[in-house]
Amino acid sequence: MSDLPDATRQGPKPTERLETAEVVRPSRWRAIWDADLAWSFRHSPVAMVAAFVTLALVLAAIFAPLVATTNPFDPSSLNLMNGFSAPGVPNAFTGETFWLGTDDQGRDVYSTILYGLRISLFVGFMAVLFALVLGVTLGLLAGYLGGWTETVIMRVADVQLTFPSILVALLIFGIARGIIPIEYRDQMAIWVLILAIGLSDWVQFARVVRGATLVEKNKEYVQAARLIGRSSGAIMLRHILPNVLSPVLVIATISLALAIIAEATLSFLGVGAPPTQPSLGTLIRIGQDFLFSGEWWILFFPACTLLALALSVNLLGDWLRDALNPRLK
Amino acid sequence: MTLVSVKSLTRVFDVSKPWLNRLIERLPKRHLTAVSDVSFDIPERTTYALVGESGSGKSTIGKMVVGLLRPTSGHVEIGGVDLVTEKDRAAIDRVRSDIQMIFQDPFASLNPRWRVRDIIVEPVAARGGDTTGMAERLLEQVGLSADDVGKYPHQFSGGQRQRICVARALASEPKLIVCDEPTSALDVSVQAQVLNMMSDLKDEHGLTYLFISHDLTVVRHMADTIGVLYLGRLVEEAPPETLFTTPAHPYTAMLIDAAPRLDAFGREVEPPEGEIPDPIDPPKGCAFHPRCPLAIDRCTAERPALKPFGPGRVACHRAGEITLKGAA
Amino acid sequence: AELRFATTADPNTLDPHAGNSSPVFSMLGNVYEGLVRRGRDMSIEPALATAWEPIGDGEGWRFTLREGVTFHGGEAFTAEDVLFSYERASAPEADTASWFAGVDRVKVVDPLTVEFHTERPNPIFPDSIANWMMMDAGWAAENGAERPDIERGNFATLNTNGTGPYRVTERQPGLRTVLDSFDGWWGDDRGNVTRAVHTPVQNAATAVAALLSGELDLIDPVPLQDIDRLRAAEGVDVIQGIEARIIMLGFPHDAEGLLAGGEGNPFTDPRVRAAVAHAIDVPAIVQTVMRGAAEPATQLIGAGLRGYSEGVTAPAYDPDRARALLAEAGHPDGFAFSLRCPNDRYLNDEAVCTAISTMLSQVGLQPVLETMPVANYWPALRADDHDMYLLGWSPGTFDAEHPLRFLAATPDEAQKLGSWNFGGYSDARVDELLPLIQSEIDEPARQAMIDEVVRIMAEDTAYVPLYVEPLVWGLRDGVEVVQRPDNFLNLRWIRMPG
Amino acid sequence: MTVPVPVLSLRDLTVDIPTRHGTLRPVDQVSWDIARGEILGVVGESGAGKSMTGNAVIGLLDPPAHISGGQVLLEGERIDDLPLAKMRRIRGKRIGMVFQDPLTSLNPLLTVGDQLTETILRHLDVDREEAAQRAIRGLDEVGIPSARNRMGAYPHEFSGGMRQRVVIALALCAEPTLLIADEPTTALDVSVQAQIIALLKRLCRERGMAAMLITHDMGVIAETADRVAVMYAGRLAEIGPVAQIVGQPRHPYTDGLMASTPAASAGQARLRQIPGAMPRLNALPDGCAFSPRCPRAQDRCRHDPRPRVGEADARAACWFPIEPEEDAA
Amino acid sequence: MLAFIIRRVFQSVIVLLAVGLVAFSMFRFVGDPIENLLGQERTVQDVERLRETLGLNDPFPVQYARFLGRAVQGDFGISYRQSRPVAQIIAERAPATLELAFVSGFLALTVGIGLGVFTAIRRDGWAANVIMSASLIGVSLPTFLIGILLIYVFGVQLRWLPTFGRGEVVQLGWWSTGFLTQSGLKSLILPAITLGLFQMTLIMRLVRSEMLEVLRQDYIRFARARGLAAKSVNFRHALKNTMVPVITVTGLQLGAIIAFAIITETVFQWPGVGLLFINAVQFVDIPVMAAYLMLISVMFVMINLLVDILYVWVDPRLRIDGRHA
Ligand SMILES: Nc1ncnc2c1ncn2[C@@H]1O[C@H](COP(=O)(O)OP(=O)(O)OP(=O)(O)O)[C@@H](O)[C@H]1O
Ligand SMILES: Nc1ncnc2c1ncn2[C@@H]1O[C@H](COP(=O)(O)OP(=O)(O)OP(=O)(O)O)[C@@H](O)[C@H]1O
Ligand SMILES: [Mg+2]
Ligand SMILES: [Mg+2]
Repeated sequence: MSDLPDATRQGPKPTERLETAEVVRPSRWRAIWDADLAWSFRHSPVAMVAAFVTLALVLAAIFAPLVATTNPFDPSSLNLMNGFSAPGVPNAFTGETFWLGTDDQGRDVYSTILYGLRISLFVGFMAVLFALVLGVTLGLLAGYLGGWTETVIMRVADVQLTFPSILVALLIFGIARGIIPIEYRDQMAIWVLILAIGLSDWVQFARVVRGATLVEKNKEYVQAARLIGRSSGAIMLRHILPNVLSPVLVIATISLALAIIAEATLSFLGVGAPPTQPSLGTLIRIGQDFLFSGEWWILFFPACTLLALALSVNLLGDWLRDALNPRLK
Repeated sequence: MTLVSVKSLTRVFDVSKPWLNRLIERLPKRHLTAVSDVSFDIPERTTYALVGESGSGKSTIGKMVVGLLRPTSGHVEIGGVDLVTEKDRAAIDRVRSDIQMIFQDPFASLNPRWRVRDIIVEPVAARGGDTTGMAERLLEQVGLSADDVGKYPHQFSGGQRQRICVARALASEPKLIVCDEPTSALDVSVQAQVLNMMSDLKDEHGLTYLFISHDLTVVRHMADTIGVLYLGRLVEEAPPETLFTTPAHPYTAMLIDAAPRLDAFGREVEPPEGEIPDPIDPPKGCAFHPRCPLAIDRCTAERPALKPFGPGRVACHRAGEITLKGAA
Repeated sequence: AELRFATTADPNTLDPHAGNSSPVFSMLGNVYEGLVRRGRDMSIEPALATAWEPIGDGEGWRFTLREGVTFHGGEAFTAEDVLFSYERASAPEADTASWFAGVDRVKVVDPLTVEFHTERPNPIFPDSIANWMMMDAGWAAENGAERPDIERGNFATLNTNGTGPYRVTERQPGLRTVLDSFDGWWGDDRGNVTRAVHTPVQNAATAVAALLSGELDLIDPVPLQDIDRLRAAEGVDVIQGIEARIIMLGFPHDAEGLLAGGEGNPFTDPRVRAAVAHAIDVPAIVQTVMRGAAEPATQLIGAGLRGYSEGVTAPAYDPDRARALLAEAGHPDGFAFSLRCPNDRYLNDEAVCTAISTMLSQVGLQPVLETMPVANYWPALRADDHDMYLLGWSPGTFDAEHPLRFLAATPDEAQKLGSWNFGGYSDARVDELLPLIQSEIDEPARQAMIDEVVRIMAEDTAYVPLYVEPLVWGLRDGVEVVQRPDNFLNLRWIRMPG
Repeated sequence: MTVPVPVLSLRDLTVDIPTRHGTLRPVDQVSWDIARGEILGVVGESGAGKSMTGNAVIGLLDPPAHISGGQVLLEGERIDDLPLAKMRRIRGKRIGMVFQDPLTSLNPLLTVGDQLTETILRHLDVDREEAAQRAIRGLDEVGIPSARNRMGAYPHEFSGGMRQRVVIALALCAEPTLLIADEPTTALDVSVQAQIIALLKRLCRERGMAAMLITHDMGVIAETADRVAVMYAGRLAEIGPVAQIVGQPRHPYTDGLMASTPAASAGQARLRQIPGAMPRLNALPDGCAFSPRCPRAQDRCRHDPRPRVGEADARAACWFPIEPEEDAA
Repeated sequence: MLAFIIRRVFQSVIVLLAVGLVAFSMFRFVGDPIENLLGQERTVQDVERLRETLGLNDPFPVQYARFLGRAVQGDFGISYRQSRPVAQIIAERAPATLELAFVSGFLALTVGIGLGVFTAIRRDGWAANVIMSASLIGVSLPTFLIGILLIYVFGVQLRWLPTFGRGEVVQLGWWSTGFLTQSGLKSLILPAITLGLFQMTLIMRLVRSEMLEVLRQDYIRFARARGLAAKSVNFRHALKNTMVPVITVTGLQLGAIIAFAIITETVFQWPGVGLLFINAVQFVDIPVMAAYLMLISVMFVMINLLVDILYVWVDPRLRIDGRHA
């Protein structure tokens, strides 16, 4: 529906107003980056806290081997008898004490969260990256080329939207299980997860990019490039792409939060990360079984981490959306 | 010598509804004739101006001349080469680099993510030419500082941006520059700067301009020959002085009358009647007849051809019978 | 009084011959009855037959039927119904046909006497038909349900007409089943439940919440981890028992190579299998993962069942010995293999496998754990797409012969032997002893043979028996129940407070 | 001699926009009167503060812009400090406003009749029936053919010129005494522009309405206005009767402005141009804002605050105004 | 308008066919239904015989064609698990899901739009800021966690509301409704909140940003300049224009509610089609799964169609020629 307003608004031409815009907002794009974005960041305590939390979590994930007290993915370091130790209370059998307690396998919850965070973030980032590349490419093609290319891409997007991501994931998992040899399945599980989440996420990138491309491609700088004889590919890549990226950035941030949640939901439903390498979602799934039994920490700490992560990423996305929106000044 | 030769140029847009709608609602196909049978020549080193109100087909002609849009019929020949029919790649390439265009909106015509240097040299760089020092030189030519090459478009005012557009247009050393309302987004004082600069460059580089504008005063200042468009048709063509003092077509006269004038305080003239008709379904005969004070029966039936008249050409059955109302 | 109870699974049919699974029998055991039934202690006791005896020297069994029994529909129960039910339950379309594999023919001697003639002596025949339920021949004919229809279903899929103490008065598959007491029941050993409403609640945690909030009176199962909490909670209680199901690990005995690649199949070496057995700390699993609610197992059936071999002990947890055995077998650095596990079949199955995987890693092996829903699991095992795998087995006859037939015998499709012996374990002596065990009527002699098989399998480490699954029900305070190892819920033994 | 109370008087009206780079002053001590039946043309380049002034009068400044000094008097009554509810009663009722773009000024989802009757009902004490009648009369008056039938039409069913007529009908339907028209014809074609200008002139004359006509088009001003105010960088540069401003500008800026219109220099090879561009508000030079571009500028201009307009007979805010004889020379 | 609808219907049919194909092919990978149909003591022959009678040995296109052919007639086959016609099972379960979806959708729409409008009008007020922050928590919490949390607090700790199921239902013809009994209504509260919360926050945020956008438009400015009352400007002028873009997204969201019901129904054991589907997945009940997916797509497509029509109805610009993007 995006071309509707344009079609109806076509009419007498713009005038000096544009000049005003220039004077009002001396900075359009680059300066938004250089000054406005930074300024708005400095003046948004929420954004700063969110960025801090996100950064802290990302760093913790990256340097998990350094900050974690144990490596929960290394089976040789585990002792089943440590299972269900409460936070800060010495284990009845082994006498070991764990800050955040242990889970049913005797894994230190603190370390497991760090490693789980790694998987959640990795899956989230890669899934969004995948969706982004796919969606942006298809959106660009659909918007720029139009015609049947656009029809096909956008109808496929419609079909895609009809399927809830969980079903897409189930489908991909099924297929993957059918074609991937067993020895690779454990490593592949993560990639399958990425594929599944990415595939259910590309549509919004495609839609937004298509809309923006439709606007950009009629701008005169594109015509100027065509006039020179630039190929469609070069125009899409060099001219249009950089100009449709800022909404993509916003969506990507928000998608990241959604992807992390989607990963958690899938792992919660049992089709996600392998149990020997639990992600935050797997931890919550495990922890949920112990909610009523008093081992609250197995659910509570991973859930808090997930919430903190999703929330701060969402906050960042929200702030970015406002900060990048020139009309919201 | 004629650089640009436009022959019976026509462009029809299909604005029909989707076939299913037509089928069910029993609608015919609808065509919008944006440009109809327009012919004119532009001699080298002259400025040919197209004026006309919104929707009269000025930009469409401009785009066809530079090759951004294919004509439905008719030809555009540039230096004897028709970009549409020419087979020789080298000739096409040569002609392409001979043509450049400047657009109306100085904000939309520069890629906001590119540095000025890259913008300016793109026409050459895209062809793999050597561009060292080129941007700096061109910037100085259009009256900006060579230090500006590293900046982004948003760091410039509208007038400066239009200068950058001109610099870009000059990069490939073109013969023809099509200017589609290059100053209508600018303030008068800045407009004067840009127009002056364009005149200077024309002399310096031996350029030919196809100058598109809806502003009669600007056209009068810039053009060597003016073509007046109405609903996609060329209704009159004449040198500025003739056109403004003795317009031959009633539409031209109406335009000149309607344009506000600095020297006419409290001028009370009857404003022109009516508005531009729907281009999809233009009036029969002379398209201007419903608004024309001189219309006779013949005008409703027969479309007048563009015939030589005085120093120019005019398409009117009653050519020359008009007088300007507010003429001083 | 009304009992509201929930189990994870809903019986997929109400046709007693169309489904061979515990949810079906548990539910229908209250509605239909067989010739014999199991008492509170799992012993066989008279039901619709008052007495039975072997015919001649193991030629078959003769049953004397109970007089004055009527179906819920009002028809009298006769020998013709027994014959009809035999034909129905042993038909190829039925899911229960295997119970009657050895039966030649069934003869109605008189309205109250029926004879079952078997090919070979079958000492445990009465045990094996405890879940065989009698259906009214007339009713079935009238409603076009003469044969069970697993695929499409028929009248008997949703409707019942048994002789039992309860009638099904409402049936919404997957949602709700209501049982009302049948006043015309012949027996008198019954509690005070006049109406029972069953709801399948898939998520055990939801069921726990509902029990805690007073919406349910009884739930089965209680997740192991919630036992303590329910015990401590006001107004609810937990009863806990041991199920007949043994959880074990299986090996790829007959595989050429392993899924995970590498040279050959190290599991053909008994030392490797023994190493696996020694590497697993079953007590620790029972203690933590199973929350102390399970019993370590020594063989393929649990203690107390018929044919249990005394004196067999499980290999002790001894990682050093496991490592030594591996080195001895030529695998000092271990090797990679796949460990398959269901994740929705047994209590805490995935957690158990995770723990096992950890323990195997600690002796230097490299297991690749893959867990999956049971719907994918069985096909994978059946297609030999496995190396090591987890299996639970509950002996339908509550006799040691049952797992031997299915898990120990060399697979033989024609004779229907070893059909769940996915690893293809094969031992000539075991194969030789199995038919003898099946037909031996003399208890001590039979036990001796069973002991020998159990010993062979233990020495071979054919399987690694891990533990016996626990049975845990959650109850509202004051509800009294009888919990049997077969995990059937007998409504007639329940007493509600007030 | 009793001077009739002007319909609108601005007394040192000043508007401030606090931004993070400091406070901008887009309107700086602007004062003028508009008498009954008088049309005051306000000209100036883009960003000169014309719209700001208009919006300040009607109280529609977008935050954070606000009136920071001076007064707005409507028929002698101060309105710049009225509470919002009272101001709403003045807008539309006593001050009508017309914006530049007729397409975007009309709500696309409501019929023209709806928008008219709604406004009439809001301000006049009439019933629905009467309001509809008045609406039709209003449409009639602005020259919409078969007004009665067009009441149920949506804005998109009108052409650009017709739409602007509707907008004018809307602005005038409650019979205000002051009309503020902010570039009412910039978006229109010349022929339609001429029609609209004629219409505005007629209505002002018939109703004795005062009007403030904002435009950047000298020609329009020359033909329409009785008096002209020239604004530059938020300040009033010059004000006076139209013939004097156009014919004998005294402020060098006005002079440059007039001279650079191509019409004025018809026949000349080069246009007269003012060098440079209007300064941004955040970089106003000291002294006279025009001094960096002014051919007559002297030291004083660059340091001393500019002289005020309206004092004595100083019509132009310039230390060295062009004297009439000079101009002739 | 008619042409527009015809085109949409045509596109919808193609979408449905594609969905059907994808859905159906997916079942080939989910597992083998036979395993759940037969008991522990089955034989290989039993398995083969059943495969044959169920037509599982036929080539895939044959199975799909057969499925489609029957589906067109409303016949989705017999559930493997329940041995009953799938259409009948779905008809029994649909009211539960539809009632839940309806209530959540209603909740999401009314509260979402209400709060969206509120936060847009009071853009800088503290209440609006609090709501906006809270809404972020809403989108950052996975649905399943919300459900678990609600059960824990309101069901187990406070014991105010039931934790699972629909409570008492009343049969009205073939429709079973929980609206008419107290326990039915009480049972509805937690699942409806769980299901609606996410969509509600989404709708709210969307409405807010669209409304802020609309409030910047010239016609709003012009409406203000005409002195219209704040109420009229905000609701008559701004809200209606806000709804135009909101309708599309909202349509998709309402479709998503039915899809997301899977998780909520699992957590609350709500006897609707979502729970049916999850059970069907576990038991590889192919006919049920296929029917469910088709049902979902049909609903999605219908909602979209409705949205498109509504869109045209709301926006007069589209009414005349029905051109759309
Ligand atoms: N791609 C297109 N599809 C359909 N109609 C078009 C297209 N491009 C232009 N038109 C129509 O062709 C006519 C001429 O358009 P053109 O842009 O050439 O006018 P113009 O004289 O440049 O007007 P303006 O002064 O507004 O720029 C208009 O009626 C326009 O609506
Ligand atoms: N929100 C804002 N923040 C900062 N500066 C602003 C803002 N809004 C307006 N301005 C500045 O106020 C000044 C006056 O703007 P105004 O719109 O009144 O100009 P104008 O004379 O109407 O120009 P135009 O002819 O383009 O309409 C401009 O210089 C502009 O840069
Ligand atoms: Mg144009
Ligand atoms: Mg303005």
